[in-house]
Amino acid sequence: MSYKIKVQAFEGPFDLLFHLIEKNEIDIYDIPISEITVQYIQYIKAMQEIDLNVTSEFLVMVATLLEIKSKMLLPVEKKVDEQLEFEEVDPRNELVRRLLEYKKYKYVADALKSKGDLSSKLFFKPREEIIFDIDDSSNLLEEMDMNKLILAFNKVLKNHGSGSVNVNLRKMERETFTIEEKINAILNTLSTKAKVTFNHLFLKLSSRNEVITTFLALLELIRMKKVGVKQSNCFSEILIEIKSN
Amino acid sequence: MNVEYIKAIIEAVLFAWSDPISIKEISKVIDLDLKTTERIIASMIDEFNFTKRGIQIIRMNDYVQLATKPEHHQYIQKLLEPKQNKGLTQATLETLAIIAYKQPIPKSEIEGIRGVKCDRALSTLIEKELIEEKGRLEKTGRPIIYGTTLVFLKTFGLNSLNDLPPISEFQLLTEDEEDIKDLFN
Amino acid sequence: MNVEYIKAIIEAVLFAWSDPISIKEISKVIDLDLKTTERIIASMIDEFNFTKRGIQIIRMNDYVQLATKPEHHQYIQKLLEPKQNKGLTQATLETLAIIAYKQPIPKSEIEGIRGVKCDRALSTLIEKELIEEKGRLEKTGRPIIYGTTLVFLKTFGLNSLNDLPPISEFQLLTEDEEDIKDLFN
Repeated sequence: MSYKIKVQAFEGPFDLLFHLIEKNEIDIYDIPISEITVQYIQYIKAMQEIDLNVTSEFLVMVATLLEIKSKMLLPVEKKVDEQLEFEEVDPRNELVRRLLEYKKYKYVADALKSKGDLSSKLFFKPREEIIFDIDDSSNLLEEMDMNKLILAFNKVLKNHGSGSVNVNLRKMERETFTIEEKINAILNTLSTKAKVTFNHLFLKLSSRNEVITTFLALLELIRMKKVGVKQSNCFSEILIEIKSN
Repeated sequence: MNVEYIKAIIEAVLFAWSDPISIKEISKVIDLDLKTTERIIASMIDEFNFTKRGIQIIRMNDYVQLATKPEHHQYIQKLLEPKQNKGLTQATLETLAIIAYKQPIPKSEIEGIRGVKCDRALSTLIEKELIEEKGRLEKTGRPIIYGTTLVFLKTFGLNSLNDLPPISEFQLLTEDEEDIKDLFN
Repeated sequence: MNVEYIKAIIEAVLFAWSDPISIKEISKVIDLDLKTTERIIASMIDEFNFTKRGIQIIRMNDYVQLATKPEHHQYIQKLLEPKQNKGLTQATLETLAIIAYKQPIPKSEIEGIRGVKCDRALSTLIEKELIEEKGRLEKTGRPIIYGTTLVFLKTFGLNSLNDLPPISEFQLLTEDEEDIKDLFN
């Protein structure tokens, strides 16, 4: 006789056994081995008929089931020595232990899957290339114009307004900085560093006055062709370097 | 530097770096001790979640990264091509679950639990950078042992391995199920 | 949908998109009229500037984009010390190579291959006239596609693109890229 059984792909012998146990609503601790073995073998045959890949592991399980079955058929031996008598080990124990272990991870896998579904809804930003590279810095003044420099200058002033530097706009003060002084200061910085960023020049300045004087000094140095200025693209850092001549 | 300013810098760094970055690295960038950096980032994570912001900071072990929130994905989906995240097969997921809970673990032990060979699943998992080799066992054949990666934590939205769903819960759950079944029999 | 929620979505969209995006496109995504979208974005720009945040929304004509603020630049720069070498940097060369072999190609695809954004490399290459815009793709955002120029052929001593070294050598190049990535991780 043949059962009409719907055959699906099983991940392995435990998956199939597990399916049978659930389908038959069997107590996992009291598996009717004969019945399960019959059903298991029927599934294997059905799988072979529709050309599902029945790997050797499925067949090993048949052997295991048959072994358990035969052990259970054997009469229980009475131990002669009463003291050594111990509770008869159920031949199904090992199988049950492994089934439970497998079941544990089968459930966990489902839990992981739903966690994964949630985080697959997150989007990340593509990584920026944070390389402050100087691709051939030979053409210093190329693509530079006064507008860009003035834009950058505005930005510096705006940044200072945001609180990082103490700017006092109301008080009139005597000019305490001279362009000559600032030219020397810039040249001094460049003599130790060779290359500085535009922002760097204005980093530690304390007043609007000093910022303006430094900017004028920088313009003067450019005019005298003592320094060169380069910017690789819009809004990026402006590099200032000494001109060797 | 006040805390608000430090938070702004950290946000800028996370934004610019985009990839996961270690808290230690951040502490070096802002020149602050690790403990304080940890504390500030923890409070940032709360703030980003609490305030109605479009982005959040996700944490994986000692790494943090900016990401959008799941509730906005339908809008972003309209712009970006759907993620090519073909889910893992049941076999691969089971293999991954075993590794996650029992790491570091050699292949033979995984196969013992699943009752089938799992070379295919392992190579898929390695390819997807969800697991990696963690060394070798000092026994016959010196078998490779496997463990999960940072990508694993990220993929499954876990802060650390401690966030894995507790395995005992499942056992309890299934015992409850048995009880319920008994009631109806 | 209340305004706060819309703002969160816009932030998420700007973050995930990361390139400049037109306000019109955003209004389509959130299904809101252009005027209202404009107004909401304008107020977001103010908020981002007013609150001490690490990122800002910059506007260029009808396009907006998230960016870090200039005052945090020194910290971001710490993430990677400047690498100074003669000629084109590795990053720029890699970008050029990808364009040479896969032209015409949009930026997103180059970034997909390299795993990092490459605006800087692209602008260097355009500036050096090694690549140029070859048109636009008819899809979301109408992305520009790039190809190499005559200067490129001349610079690398090629008679035509057919003279490019066979693709197997190119695969070696991407392995180098992995090494470079490793260095930074």
